[in-house]
Amino acid sequence: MTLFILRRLLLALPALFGLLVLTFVMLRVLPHDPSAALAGENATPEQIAAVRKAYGFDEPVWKQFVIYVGQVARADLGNSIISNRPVTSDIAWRLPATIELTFVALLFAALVGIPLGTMAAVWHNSPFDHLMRIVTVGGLAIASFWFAIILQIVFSMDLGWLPLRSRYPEGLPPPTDITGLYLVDSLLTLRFDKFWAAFQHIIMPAFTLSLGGLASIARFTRAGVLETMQKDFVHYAEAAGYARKRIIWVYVLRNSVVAATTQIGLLFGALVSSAVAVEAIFDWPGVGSYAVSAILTSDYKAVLAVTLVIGVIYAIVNIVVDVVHAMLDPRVAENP
Amino acid sequence: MKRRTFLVGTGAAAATAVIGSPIALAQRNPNELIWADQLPGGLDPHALFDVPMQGYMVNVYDTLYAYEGNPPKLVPWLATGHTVSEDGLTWTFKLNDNVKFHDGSALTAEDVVWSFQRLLGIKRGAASAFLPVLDPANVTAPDKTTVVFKLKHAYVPFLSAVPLVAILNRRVIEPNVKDNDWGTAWLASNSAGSGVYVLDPETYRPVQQADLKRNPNHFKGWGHNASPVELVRRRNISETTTRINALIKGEIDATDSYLPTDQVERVMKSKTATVSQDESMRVMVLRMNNRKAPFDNVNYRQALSHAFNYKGFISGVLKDYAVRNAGPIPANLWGAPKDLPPYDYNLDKAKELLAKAKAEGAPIDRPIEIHIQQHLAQTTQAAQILQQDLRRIGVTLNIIPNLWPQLVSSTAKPETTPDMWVHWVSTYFVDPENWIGQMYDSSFHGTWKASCWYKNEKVDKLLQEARRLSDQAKRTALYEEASRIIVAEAADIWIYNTIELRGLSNRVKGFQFTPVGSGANFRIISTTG
Amino acid sequence: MMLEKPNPVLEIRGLSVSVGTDEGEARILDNAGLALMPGSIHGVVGESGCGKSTLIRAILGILPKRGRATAGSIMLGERNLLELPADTLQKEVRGRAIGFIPQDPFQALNPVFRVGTQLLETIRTPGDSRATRETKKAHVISLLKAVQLPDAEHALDRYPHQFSGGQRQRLLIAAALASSPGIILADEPTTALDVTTQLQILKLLRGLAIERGLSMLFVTHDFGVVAQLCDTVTVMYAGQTVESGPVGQVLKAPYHPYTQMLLACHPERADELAGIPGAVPSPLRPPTGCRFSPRCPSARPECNAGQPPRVAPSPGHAVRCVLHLDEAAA
Amino acid sequence: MSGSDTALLEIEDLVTEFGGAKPFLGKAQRIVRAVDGVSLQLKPGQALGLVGESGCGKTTIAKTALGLVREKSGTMRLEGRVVSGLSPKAARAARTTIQYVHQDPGAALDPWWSIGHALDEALRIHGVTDKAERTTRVDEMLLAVGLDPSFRTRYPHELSGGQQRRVGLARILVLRPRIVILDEPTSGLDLSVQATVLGVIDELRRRFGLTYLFVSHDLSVVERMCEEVAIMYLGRIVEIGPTKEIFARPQHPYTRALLAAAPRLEPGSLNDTPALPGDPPSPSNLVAGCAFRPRCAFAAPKCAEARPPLRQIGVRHLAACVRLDEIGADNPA
Amino acid sequence: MLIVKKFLRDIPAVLGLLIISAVCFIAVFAPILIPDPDAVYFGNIIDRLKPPSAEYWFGTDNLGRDVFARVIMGARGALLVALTVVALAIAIGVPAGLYAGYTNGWGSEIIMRVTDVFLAVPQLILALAIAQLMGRGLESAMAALALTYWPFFCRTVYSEVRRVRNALFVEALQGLGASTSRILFVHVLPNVASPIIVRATIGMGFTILTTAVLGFLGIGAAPPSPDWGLAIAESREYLPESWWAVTFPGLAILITVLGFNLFGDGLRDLVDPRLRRSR
Repeated sequence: MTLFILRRLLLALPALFGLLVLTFVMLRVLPHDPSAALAGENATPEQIAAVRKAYGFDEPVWKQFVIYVGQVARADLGNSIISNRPVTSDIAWRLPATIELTFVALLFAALVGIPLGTMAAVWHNSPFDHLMRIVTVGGLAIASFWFAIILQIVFSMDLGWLPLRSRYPEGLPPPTDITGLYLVDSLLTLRFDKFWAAFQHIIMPAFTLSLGGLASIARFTRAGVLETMQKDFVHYAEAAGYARKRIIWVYVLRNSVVAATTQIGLLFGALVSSAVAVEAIFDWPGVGSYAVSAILTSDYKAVLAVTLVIGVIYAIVNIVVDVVHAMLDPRVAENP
Repeated sequence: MKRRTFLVGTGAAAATAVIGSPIALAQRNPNELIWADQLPGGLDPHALFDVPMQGYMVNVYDTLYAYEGNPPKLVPWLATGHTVSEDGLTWTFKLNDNVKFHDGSALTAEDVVWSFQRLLGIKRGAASAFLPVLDPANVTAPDKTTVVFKLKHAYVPFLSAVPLVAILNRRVIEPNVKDNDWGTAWLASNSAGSGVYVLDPETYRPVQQADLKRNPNHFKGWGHNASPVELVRRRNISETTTRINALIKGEIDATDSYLPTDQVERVMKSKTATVSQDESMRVMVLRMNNRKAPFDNVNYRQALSHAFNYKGFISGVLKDYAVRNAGPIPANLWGAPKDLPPYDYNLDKAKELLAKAKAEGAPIDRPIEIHIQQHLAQTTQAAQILQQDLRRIGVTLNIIPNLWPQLVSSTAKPETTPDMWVHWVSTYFVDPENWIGQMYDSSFHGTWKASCWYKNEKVDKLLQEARRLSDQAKRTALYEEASRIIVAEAADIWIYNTIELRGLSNRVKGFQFTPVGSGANFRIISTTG
Repeated sequence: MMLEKPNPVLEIRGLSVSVGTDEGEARILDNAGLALMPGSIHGVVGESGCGKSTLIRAILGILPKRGRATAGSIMLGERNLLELPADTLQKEVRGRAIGFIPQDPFQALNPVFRVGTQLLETIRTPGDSRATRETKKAHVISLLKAVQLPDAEHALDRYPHQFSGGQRQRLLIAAALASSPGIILADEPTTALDVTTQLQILKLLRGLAIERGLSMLFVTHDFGVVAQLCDTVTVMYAGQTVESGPVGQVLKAPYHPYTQMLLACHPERADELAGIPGAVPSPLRPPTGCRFSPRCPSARPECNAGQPPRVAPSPGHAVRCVLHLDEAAA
Repeated sequence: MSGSDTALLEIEDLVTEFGGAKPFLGKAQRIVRAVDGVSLQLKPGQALGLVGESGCGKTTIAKTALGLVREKSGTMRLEGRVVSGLSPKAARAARTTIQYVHQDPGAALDPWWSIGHALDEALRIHGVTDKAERTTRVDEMLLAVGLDPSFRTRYPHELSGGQQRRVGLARILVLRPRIVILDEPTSGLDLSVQATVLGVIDELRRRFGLTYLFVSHDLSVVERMCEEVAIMYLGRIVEIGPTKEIFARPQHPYTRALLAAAPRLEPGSLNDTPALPGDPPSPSNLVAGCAFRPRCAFAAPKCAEARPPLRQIGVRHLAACVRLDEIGADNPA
Repeated sequence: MLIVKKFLRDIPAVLGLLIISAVCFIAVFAPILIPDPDAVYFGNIIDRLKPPSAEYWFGTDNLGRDVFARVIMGARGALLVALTVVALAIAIGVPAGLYAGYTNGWGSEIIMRVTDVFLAVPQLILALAIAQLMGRGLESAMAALALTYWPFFCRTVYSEVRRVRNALFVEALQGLGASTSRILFVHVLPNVASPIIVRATIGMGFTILTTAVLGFLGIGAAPPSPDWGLAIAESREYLPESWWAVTFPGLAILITVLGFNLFGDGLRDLVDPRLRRSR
């Protein structure tokens, strides 16, 4: 297993290297003179020249790339054009918020999507199946930014049940920073009041975000269960007298979930994408809203840093997913 | 207690905790405000120079002079007063001697000198107002309370621009200087001022949040304010709808000052909040690139000026929360000719003028472009209204979404400057120079303010003269004359002067609007718990 | 001829099964019948599409979703399995009274669960204590030893893919025996195996059946396997049971033209390579009467009149064919 | 039989290996020697059976002979020409007179193409440009394999197993090969169908003068179809010779066990047959010496010494066992 | 035909097909449904933000334009954008996937590594970054979407080709001596067509949604385009009073994307080899 994890980590390297190349190309090739872009508005020619030198843009391209890789290796993604602060530190404090949000959304999607998908498969082609598919696919089809606004109006403004925005109540000191995830930290420090506070804030954004994932998970579970139910071992289990409930909810589901785990990695990407709009509307201090503001202020450095950081996290998530997959399916680790 | 009752009780409590209004969580501390106006991109007051920065600077930093009230008056602040030499070149400021920085050290003339040298040294932000007239070496401190500026040539708006320059505490900054950066990297997330409020750097999250604590030792004292705000939580809520909803819900105390006009009524109707409506000095302009054909034809420009539905826009879309402005200078500032009639919406006239332009050989059939800032709804609306009417007179207008930084860099050259673009000219300093002077003097070509590339030697002369004279009456006459020429030649399309609409919760008392900083001056604001 | 004849442990009478398909109702089984005598191994032999698998599924009560028995009975002792509620079938019949050995050992075990989990499943009861679980485990391990699985002690902690095909089939045999059933249903359990392994498994089954006094219904397409293993045999064709009797008699003197032709196809018998012309009729539109009649060289007009009655020209050896009506010993 | 003729296809000391490729950052895959020094001769018009249990390497030999798999070493001569040691493309081009009928001809047909289209395609690939000629040849061949030319318009999934096999035969026969490799041509077929298919195969051999390499695990089929048979165990031939002789007097212990294990139509025969212990081994973990040693009832210490070579024991009858003399040729296991 | 019959049994998929047909109908006949094209782009400011009425079925927006007309016209744009993006993505992704899937070697390796890199960043984030760097406007948004969507086709085709490449019939063709290009384009391509069609169908819905997000973030369509996402973005300031200007474009997105997804899902069920046996 260790070997498997190591290999999987090493296999991620080419993609990460490619990501570096991609961001490098985006920065160097697309804007005509990156120095002018980096120097910012009102820059004088001397300033631009200084930037050009500082970033090594007068060097040959391969050397520039080496410089760039060096910068990235030192976690130095440059300073924001707008705030003049290192973009890494700006992203760093926003990252836990996004991670917390996407994971809660993912969790919710899995907790609801897997049973829904299984039931749909069990009652394949029944009205329930049809309804479930239309509803979950509806979740996938809904424009999250639109839905977010509607949720806000209904549950926060009209009913007043849930907080409108932000990650945590103003004025209440956040839980002791251990992981940066408020839900986890508050539980670790046994501050249930803080947990409730953070939980109330995460409900609406996480729900909005989870809709797309829920549909995907339900769909994959449904397909997986349908496929698994065709397998001989299910017929065998039935003939050998296993209880039907156990066949479905233990044996079949486990196989389908094993197959669905690989989808969760991809799903994470979709969720991070939707988070861009959802975070903006719920005023969630995450990387998504940072990306939006970076784009609106043309902060090239920040845009690229976000791309890079999310790419790396995405890679990590996919590695974790693969490892989990290997743990769930004993065949994978042995024959990768 | 029976076990069952206990369970039910716990369940109910849990249910209340989840569903019930967020109990104590939304409870607000009495002397705190949550101020949801835009935060500046960084915190270095010399590196950035925009409206959000002014809102921050006004509170954390002090300046030699400051603006107060509406219309704004220039009042001595760190300085007790100033004198100008006969030739208008030497400006001498006397300082208060009881000013302490936040770290407790005394503010001296040396700090003022260093601050100006720093501004001129990093050449960003407000430096552009001083670079043409001031060398760093010509700022001197003959003694602890005297600062002397020697200008290269006479420049009357100098005094109006002095409030742009925050006076910084060099003792705090200098240990944090890296690579001769004047400490810009450090100051981007810290403060080094003497102002009425102190930044809590621990809480600072760029663009997102910053907490400001009251400075009880401010040199002006707190006698004027019986219940000052102890803590201001600055929060940025990027989504307008969310911001307004939060205000109505009582989660925040103030919005930005550009509330969508359609929401004013809704906020006013709420029991929790109100809208402060103040005529500002912020002119909306549709720029025209006077260098590009057919905009080089005055008839064409006039035709376009007649083709905008001013009333429809101001009364219909903006619900009259704006005042028609005939020319570049805000109508509520001196120098704007009061009798100057604004262009009216008259498509017949526009057609005539177009025909004239065509007769003069202007390529009026060329489709033209207008660049908008898409996240600013009004630029979009104005452009679409213009587009609709231009189509009626046979001109094709294409709308191109763009962003401020790109637009600003595109205005460096006439070739890259868009045919038309939409923006506002806000109050950076209260002098017609801020508007007409920097917009239509051809020596400013290459800056975004002068991006219409208008050139008229007579106007250049008038504006240069106005800069030199210290007599405001004489200056008024010069600016009025220049205004008439510019308006007659339809250099741009001026639409309105802004009424700033800021949502305020009922807890906020003593709010007083000033165009500089948009009233976000917490020194005079109190809360009602 | 009224010898003291024991009652069959499992008897199928006149069983008809239909399955709904996209193209209509398929009549997979048509008046099929057989009897499994205690302590005997009864072969069910027939070619693909003859309804062997459906027969097994009908016995176990796991017909496909759109399938149902339209007539007949399946008697397990005194109980008609067709009338038992699904719950009872699962709790008392499948894996309990009747053990099942599947066709393909490579596909029949769930790849992501340990072998132990799956083997213990049939004897699992909700709320098993740790102690009972240990006892059950010991029981299964003793069974694994009985089926001669190497390293039986550690087998339960391994995954299916870590076993060879023959070993997996042994695991499945052990699973079928787990709750000590009196009857074993074996559905072509050696088809997927190599011939040498097949021999091992057949011997094992034979040994177990004798040792434990099991009655076994052994389904196969291979007459050779039937010959080796079984005591009695039923021949099926297109959903109908056409002939049944002691293996020796059926092999030596088959009554039904189909049995005759099928045996003639066997390489051991055939002098000249000849198949059976024509194809198995579609269960969607089966011929009326004897389903073999369209391919039968001896077909007569009355073959289509209705299903020929079952006649037993010699004791215990019965056939459904009009050709033998005269010899009927009734 | 044309025993004196020179061999049409001659395979000498053929070795085929799989694996060994080192995946990026991974453990190198273990090298599996699927075929380990096999020599065979196919004479014109002859049918040679290749028999063994799954994983013994018989299909690999077939694919290597065809050129789909590249040999590691060894020589192949086709009609006297050396056709081994070539690049895959060249190898296949040099061996066009060898054609291959897949085990599952249904899957070997493009599911999107009708039968006629697929047969036509085969001819087109082989440069028959005249459409009329192609049509004629296809129709002829369909008739030859016992299918009505109306089958042209059918699709693979519409055919029964037996019909699919016929189409599989027709498809390669239109190319007029000399050698046909039949890979398990009857596996999965019912006995009643199998007989007719075998009949067609036999008939075609006579009619077109074909030479067969007949790969099968089914002894009874091989016995019926082939003049000679080679028994394989773990990549090696353990016994080879005339079918009749081998079936009558099997020499190698494995051959004996194999023959004995085949079910016979003889009630109660089960008890008389001793079963071979253990599982068919995998080529990835070999034992030293004779590979069959762990399962062999006659294994002795000397069996572990070296791979036993094939020894002549009769006319064209060879077996690879060092204890042949001791265990007695006439002692059926 | 059996396949049609099977499809018709899948009620959600049929619903999806109906929706798609309706949307296509609306898109094609939009000029007939909206006889006055000016209603789309020109409004009367006096009539701004009027609630739905007999005159304005869906009410009017902030510039007094008929929301109904704009929603109808928006269908055109949405379909056009989605078609273009998907077509571009197919044009890049399918040949690349075919080549990479069928060959072994450097070319294949490089294509798949590049695909990995593009797939290593969530699509919207990458599209945002690319659109941002290429400049504003619908064209650059479309290019960005296509540039970030082709890897999905490439990956799908790649794995399908890998599967088909090992299929017996390809081996048989190799055995017959067919040339690589012949096998690839004449035999393999039709066999991988159905996953491509499924991907494209779902991709249509996905692209409409993503375009809407881009429009919402101000990076997609430019005013005065009747783009749905843009309409939501422009009108969200008038919530909750003027709900119609946001609700109807939102519903239009929902229904259209729902249609494509349901239909695509149904198609997937029909052609998915893993599920083929179940029907």
